[in-house]
Amino acid sequence: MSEALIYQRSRPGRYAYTLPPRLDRERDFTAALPKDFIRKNPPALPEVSKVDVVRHMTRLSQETISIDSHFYPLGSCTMKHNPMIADRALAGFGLDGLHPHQPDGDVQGLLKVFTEMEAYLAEVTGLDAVSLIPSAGAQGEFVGLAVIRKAIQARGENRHVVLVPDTAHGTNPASAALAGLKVVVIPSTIEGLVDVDALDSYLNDDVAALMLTNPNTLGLFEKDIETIAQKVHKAGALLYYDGANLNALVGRYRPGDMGFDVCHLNLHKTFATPHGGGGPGSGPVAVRAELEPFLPVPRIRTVNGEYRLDFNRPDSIGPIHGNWGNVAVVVRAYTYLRLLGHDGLADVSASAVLNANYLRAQLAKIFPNTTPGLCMHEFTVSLTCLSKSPANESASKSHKQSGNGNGNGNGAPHVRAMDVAKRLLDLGIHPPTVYFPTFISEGMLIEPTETETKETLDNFVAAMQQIKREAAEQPELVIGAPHTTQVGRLDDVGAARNPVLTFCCTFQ
Amino acid sequence: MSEALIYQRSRPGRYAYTLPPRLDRERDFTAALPKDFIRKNPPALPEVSKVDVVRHMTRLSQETISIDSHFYPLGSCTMKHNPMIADRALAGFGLDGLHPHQPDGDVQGLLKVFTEMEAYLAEVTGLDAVSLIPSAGAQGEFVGLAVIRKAIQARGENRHVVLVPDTAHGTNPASAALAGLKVVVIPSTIEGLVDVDALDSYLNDDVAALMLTNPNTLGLFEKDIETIAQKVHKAGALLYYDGANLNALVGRYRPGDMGFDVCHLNLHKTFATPHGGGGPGSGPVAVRAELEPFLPVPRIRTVNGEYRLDFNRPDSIGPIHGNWGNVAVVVRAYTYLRLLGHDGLADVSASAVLNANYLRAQLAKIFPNTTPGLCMHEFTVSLTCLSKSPANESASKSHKQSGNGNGNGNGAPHVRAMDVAKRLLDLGIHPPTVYFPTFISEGMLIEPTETETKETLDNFVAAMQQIKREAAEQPELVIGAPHTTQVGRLDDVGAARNPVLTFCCTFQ
Amino acid sequence: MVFVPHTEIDRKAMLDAAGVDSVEALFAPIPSHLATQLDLPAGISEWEVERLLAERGAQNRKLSEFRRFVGGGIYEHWIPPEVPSLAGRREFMTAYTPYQSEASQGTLKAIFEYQTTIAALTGMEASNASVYDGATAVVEGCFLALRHTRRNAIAVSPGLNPRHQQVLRAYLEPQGFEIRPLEFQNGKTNENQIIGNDVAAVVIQNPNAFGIIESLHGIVEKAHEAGALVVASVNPISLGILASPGEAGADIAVGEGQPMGLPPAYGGMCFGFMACTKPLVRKLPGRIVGEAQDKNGRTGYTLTLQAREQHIRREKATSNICTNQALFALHATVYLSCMGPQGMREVATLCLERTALLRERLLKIPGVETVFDAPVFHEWAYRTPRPAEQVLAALHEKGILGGVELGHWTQNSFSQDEELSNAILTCATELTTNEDIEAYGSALEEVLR
Amino acid sequence: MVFVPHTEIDRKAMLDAAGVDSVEALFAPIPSHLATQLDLPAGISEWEVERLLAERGAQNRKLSEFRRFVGGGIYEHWIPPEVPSLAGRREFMTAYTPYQSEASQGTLKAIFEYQTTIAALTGMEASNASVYDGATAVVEGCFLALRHTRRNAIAVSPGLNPRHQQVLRAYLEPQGFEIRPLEFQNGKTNENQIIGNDVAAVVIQNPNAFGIIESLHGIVEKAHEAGALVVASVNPISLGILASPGEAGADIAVGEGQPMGLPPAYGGMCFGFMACTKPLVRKLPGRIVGEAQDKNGRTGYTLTLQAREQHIRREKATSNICTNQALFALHATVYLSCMGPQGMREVATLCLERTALLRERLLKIPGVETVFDAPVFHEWAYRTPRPAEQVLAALHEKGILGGVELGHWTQNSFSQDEELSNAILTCATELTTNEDIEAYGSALEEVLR
Ligand SMILES: Cc1ncc(COP(=O)(O)O)c(C=O)c1O
Ligand SMILES: Cc1ncc(COP(=O)(O)O)c(C=O)c1O
Repeated sequence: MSEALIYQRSRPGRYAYTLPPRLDRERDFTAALPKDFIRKNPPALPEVSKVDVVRHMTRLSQETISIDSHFYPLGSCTMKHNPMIADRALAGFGLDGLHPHQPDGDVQGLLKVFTEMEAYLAEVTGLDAVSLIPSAGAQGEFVGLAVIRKAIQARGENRHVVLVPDTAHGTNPASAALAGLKVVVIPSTIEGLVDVDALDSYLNDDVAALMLTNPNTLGLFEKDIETIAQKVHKAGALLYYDGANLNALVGRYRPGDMGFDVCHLNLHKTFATPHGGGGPGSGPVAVRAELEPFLPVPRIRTVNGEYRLDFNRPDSIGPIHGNWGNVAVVVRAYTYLRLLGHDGLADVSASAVLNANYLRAQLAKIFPNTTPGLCMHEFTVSLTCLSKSPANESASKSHKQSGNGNGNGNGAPHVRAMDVAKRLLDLGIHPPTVYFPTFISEGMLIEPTETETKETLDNFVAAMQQIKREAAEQPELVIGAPHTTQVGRLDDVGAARNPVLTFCCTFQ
Repeated sequence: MSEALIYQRSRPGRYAYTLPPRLDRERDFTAALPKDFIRKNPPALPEVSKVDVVRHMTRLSQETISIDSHFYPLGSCTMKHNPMIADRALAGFGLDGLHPHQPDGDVQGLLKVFTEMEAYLAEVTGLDAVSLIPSAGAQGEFVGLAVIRKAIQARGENRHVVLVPDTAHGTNPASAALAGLKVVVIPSTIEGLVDVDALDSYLNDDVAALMLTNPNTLGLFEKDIETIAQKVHKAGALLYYDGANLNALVGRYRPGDMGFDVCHLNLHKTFATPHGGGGPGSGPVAVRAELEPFLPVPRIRTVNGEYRLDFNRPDSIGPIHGNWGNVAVVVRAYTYLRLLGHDGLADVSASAVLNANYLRAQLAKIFPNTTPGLCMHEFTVSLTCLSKSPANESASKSHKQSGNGNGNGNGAPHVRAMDVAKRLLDLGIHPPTVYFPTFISEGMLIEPTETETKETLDNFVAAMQQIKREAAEQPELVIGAPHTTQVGRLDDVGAARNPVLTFCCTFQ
Repeated sequence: MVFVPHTEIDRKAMLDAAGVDSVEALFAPIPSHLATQLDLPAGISEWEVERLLAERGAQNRKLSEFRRFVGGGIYEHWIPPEVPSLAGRREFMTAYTPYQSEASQGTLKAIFEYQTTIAALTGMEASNASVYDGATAVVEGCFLALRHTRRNAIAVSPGLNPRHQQVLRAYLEPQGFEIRPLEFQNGKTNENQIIGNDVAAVVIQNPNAFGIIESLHGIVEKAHEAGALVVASVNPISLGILASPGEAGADIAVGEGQPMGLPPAYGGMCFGFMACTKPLVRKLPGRIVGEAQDKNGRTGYTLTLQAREQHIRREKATSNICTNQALFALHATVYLSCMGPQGMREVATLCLERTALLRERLLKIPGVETVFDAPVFHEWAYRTPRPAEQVLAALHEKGILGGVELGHWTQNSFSQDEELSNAILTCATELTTNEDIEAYGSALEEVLR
Repeated sequence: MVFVPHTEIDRKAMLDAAGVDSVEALFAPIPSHLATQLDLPAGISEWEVERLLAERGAQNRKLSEFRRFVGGGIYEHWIPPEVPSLAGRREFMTAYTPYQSEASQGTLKAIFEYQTTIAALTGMEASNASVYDGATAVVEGCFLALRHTRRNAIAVSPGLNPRHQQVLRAYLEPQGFEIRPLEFQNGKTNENQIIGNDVAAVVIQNPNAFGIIESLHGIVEKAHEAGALVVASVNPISLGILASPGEAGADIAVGEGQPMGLPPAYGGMCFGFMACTKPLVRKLPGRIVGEAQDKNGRTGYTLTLQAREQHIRREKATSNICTNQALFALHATVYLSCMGPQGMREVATLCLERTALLRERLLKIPGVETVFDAPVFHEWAYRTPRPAEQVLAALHEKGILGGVELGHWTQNSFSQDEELSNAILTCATELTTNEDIEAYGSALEEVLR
């Protein structure tokens, strides 16, 4: 039975709150306000009992697939186990009970954690200075690029182009635009790496930076990264590292050592903090020493052995958050880092890459268009082979093919990557990322993470094998999937055409 | 997909713990022990990873129907909403970090809560002294009866009989036996109340006590309770109150005022503490002042304004628990009591009785054999009407009919109370208590509690109506229920014949 | 390592299957001289890490050690116990953005409910699924207006949280947009000022950074006359009694969501809410959930209007936001469900009452005077003859967090003003007691004596 | 009242349907003069009640304020974070006894797993679903033996937790069963004593109340020779390295389950575990879960062997227990799943090590001597020339909970002995650090100086 919206439980006059009593029952303080200050219609919020709220939310939680309940190999998202000790340590730390306007002297413990964490992340990235403030990867990108922009302006230069590979995550170009920079897309080689030779023709006096994810969004390491770095630096530009995929390298290799100048991390990926159904995340930015002055305020300074917040940084890009970003995420990540230590982190990347390669090797036996050689922490499978027509068979070799319908014009239904994804739901598995990067046609980007057992991976392989068989023998089963969920495939096009974005009946 | 046992995830060498490091890596302290002290085979515990434990237990929780997810009108169990504030207040109180061997001076706050709670419960019951120690209702019964036994011995008498109505809960006679007393069952009137006239013939010099639940297990108030009390007292016996059903009266009527001498409460019912999938509960015992010396040790004494535990009570029945019973439950109940106050408690019983009578009136329209007049917090429905044969129709009027099979000998399948219960599961409702009290044939004992909304009750009525229709039109649908659960009806007889009580494969 | 589940046997079998003979061999694609070992502490046990965090925590002084009157953008309110218990359920916590709708109806329904409650509270027609915080919500609101109007300037009330002003500047500068202040007198935005024709949006906060309740209607009229949109940044708790942005005619409502069920947490558990009128919906940034049908006509919920977003539109997207603050938005949804319209009205009333009582008490003290004489919601600014920094430090010693020092806080913002150098912004909420107020009063008396 | 969801309209409609015109009328069956109003405090808000409990709590001194060496039946161990998080999930908490198996497979599987882990740990063949606590587990073990052997006496080792001895007496007395002590020397049960022919069970604890490891095998042999059963009360943590009751030949294993993942909680979060050999299964008290098949051959779990229980057998039941300690048993199941055989071995080893180091350190202090000279597990008794009460009080002042005063604790039990009047029972676990041990050592030196 699917749970209805909480508004459907609403009845006028019901409530689920208690509040402290009034102190002065005689006076009416609202009446003293000018009339046009006052709300005319009470907000149409749910009117429900405690039991209603509890039952509703409990059921909604049960209607949500999560790492705690399912295998969740969502490529590019590093859906690893989120240790429960981080919840407890955070509670024990007592973050809840601190206010940002308390004097610095009251929060020395927190500022110490920040200071240590900045140093740890500098060591992890091989860079010199870190800001923990950005709220997620994308904000980290904006900050990193804004820093680059300011640094280049400070040099007296007017570079305004950011080079981005065609395989890049959407936030990369979007952040560049936000930072007032122009995006130029550079092509990839047939394997999906930066075309090093072609790169030269893009590097000119307008180029402020090249943004790379490494391993890239196909799970491949840019093996020529050092050459790339040289070329970029020689052209007077900076090299930006999108750290979304650091889980492949953490504890073993460092962006700074590869020649990157600026980098953001995704603590909600590599450092195992919960994704929260969409957030919060945390996207610290690490930079080389020369770029430190441009980092967002506040910075932490030590004065007479005490930590102090420093807002007085004339070159800073300014503050980028009302407070200090997602502090709770930072403290969890700190817990994780200390728990694992250098040894544990090196084990993370080793096992993440092991799991990916094991799964890759097993799937390659079933799907010919699986990443051919060694991958890093994730890999791609192209599922064009599931379309039956010979026309499609050949198309399966070409990249970037797309198309929205099932069917090849001569009757045999095509099974597409999205169909496989939906069918996986029936088999109790959260699907991998589909159709990203678009570089792979009918692509799945699969990131098992290091915290999954061999049995879980084997179970995934068996499911994929089953679906391949079904695609051949009863394609409708796959195309019509999912069958076991509370709703079938939803009409996204219809939803976007006439958007219903709120429970309207509640508006009088 | 149904979750397998955790042992089925087990792989030799996997683990999910971390522990502090050894302090002395040189010495082997185990080797120093005599060999026959040492375990030969390691215990066959699960060997699993953290993700395994988390995913397994998360899924098991989702496979458990609970108040937080479903309506749960289990008669005699008072499955009311368990306020979340009690969890938080308990954590804020800091109970976890107290040790029973700390000196009394370290636990003054706790002893104050105990002292206050004893006084509150004395007020709630209308009696004089309370012991909070019993771990559940049944232990409360044992304590209450052991107190009565000792008190009677102290009088120099040798009464050894406990009178118990045929409608009594199973723990009543079992506790009497445990307390070394002989159980004599007294009959009920046709409505299910104590047969006051018949009572006289049972009251003699052997009788130590009469044990009653009031309202009784049919949800009916013993209207002649004062007469009964007089008779019992006149016969030199004591009157025991099984407080399982106090939710009907709390804040409005008191056992002490009715003439009861000893009483236990079920904090896990009336005072809204969670039932924990079977426990823990808490079953405080309240007594008249003259019985106080016999209560279990420790008692709390005030010495120079400090609370002190007192073990030196020569007349006490002794300690009945290794420590102080289910303290966490007591603290939660204290929170609930303070939160509601006298006004809130009176509202509890009013609304519990209102909900029961509303539901009773609605169901009476569908099922003729529903408690006819006003009930208290719960009521009974006899479902004999769902059997089709005329033979059965008449049987439906008689009490105590039983029988294990479906079928009436001439082909038409009988739908029994258990079938209705199972069918309710398909409709997303936890069934009421079935076949208790046995006094009602094909009986359901329905206790909605005060925390359920009218819509939830209406939904239950609709479900019962639907099942009645199904029973007439497609009885197999009901008899074969449940259909939507991960397993169908289990073969209890087979399970008891060849008990499999552990996951055997794990034993080498 | 405990979070890697492989036994030695597993590891061997997996390496074999992957066709390599060691873990190191898996890293063959990486130039070997890049390998390094980190200079970080060694791993420790869970017990040790818990102790470590407790030790660090013990070096803080927690709010509970004080009587506190501090707001300035982050507020302490009663958090119903259902909020953390339910929103903290690990299924919610450990899921990600609901890309696969059928498997995430729980999250999707919760976001849809969130959007509905935010729209209801702000009096708007649509809401997104959250942005990072109140400051970036202001920023996103301005970008929306800039995109919509194709103009280049933003007019900001000096009553906007000074930090939000600075963040706005950091975001607008790179693209060369202009920011200018609105006229502001006696702690209030002048309702009758003329708005320039190049202004994309007027940004106004209510109650403003000094706690003062703004007259939204007037400024909305002026803005609309000039073809500008109005971005109203509001305190959600105040909307229990104060006119909503929608009622006042604003186009975009934004604000900091933390007061709705989240702890102060050093400002580290924030989220920005963002709602707008219907015509602007397709320009909203971030995730939006909509209702949809499956082929059997069953209703479900799904991420919608994705053509706005970075993963489709890349550099042309309405924002770069990807990961948002979903979990905290969920907290707010539970909060608003518990409170309902009645609870929201009551909590706002209690804030108003406590603040009035605090103000009355402090104004009895010789030397204490009000900075601006206007109705306030739950913050109020006073001035004493002594420098604010000293007064606050002296109160701190007496166990009182007296408020925010306005002189410092408003530096580098349009709010900066000589008048504020001795001023303190205090705050009272429903959690302020009579004893708190009296303690503040007598402590301040001693300090000023 | 917030927990009653009825609006006035609901209430009216429901009263109408029930055929009465007021709530009072619903209570018509009760003589009206019995109605009363309670003299209790008035209801308060959640915030106030939370403050009240915090206030009461602040009047306690928590373990975390001390270095602590206190056991005596309740022990502080590392609790993996998964234990409270998972066992505390509200579906588990707010369900009741799984009477309707199909709807409660989660609870039932968890209990089945619990039974399996307890059987494995104790080396027994079956386990019930828990009883109230360690003390009542001993009681239930004795009743089982009394029923099984139809004899009338119980022989108890003075090494049994003295409180458990007293509880046993409180339970056996009413039915007239006899309790007598076993011979006990130098802190250990004499292995070679003759057991009487009227003895239903020999009760022995391991490690015993003085921390000393008993030789179970010998006493088991003697008991069995006399036709008596052996009830072994064991510390579950010790079973990581010590011989299990099953290995030693015991018939019934019982014990306090608190060390398996539950906090000290003033002894208020206990449960008794209880396991036995196959022949005794049908005489076990309490709930038992068994495997069962449905008609499609699917395996499920269900309450079984109910013919033992009070709701069927009434006064002839094997026990009166109904509500048990299921939630705490679930904590233990999660604990044992996290620990596994390897973790259990390690935690036991760490306890042994810390206790040895503590003993060595304290024995260096002039005046400190061991009470019994025998191998101990994680508790150890020492004696000083000063009265134990004074020593403990002095240590307490220095922030050390030094242990249990044996003189008082053993009063009114077979364990009572002149020798113990100056004796203190200390305890070390895996959570004891070098600094703790050193602090205890130097504090005790000062106290005895
Ligand atoms: C490669 C890559 N870059 C950037 C991002 C953006 O990070 P966030 O979602 O934290 O803003 C992501 C996240 O999905 C990503 O996968
Ligand atoms: C009427 C009645 N009496 C006694 C009991 C026993 O209480 P407990 O289960 O707490 O031992 C119950 C509980 O189910 C009951 O319903």
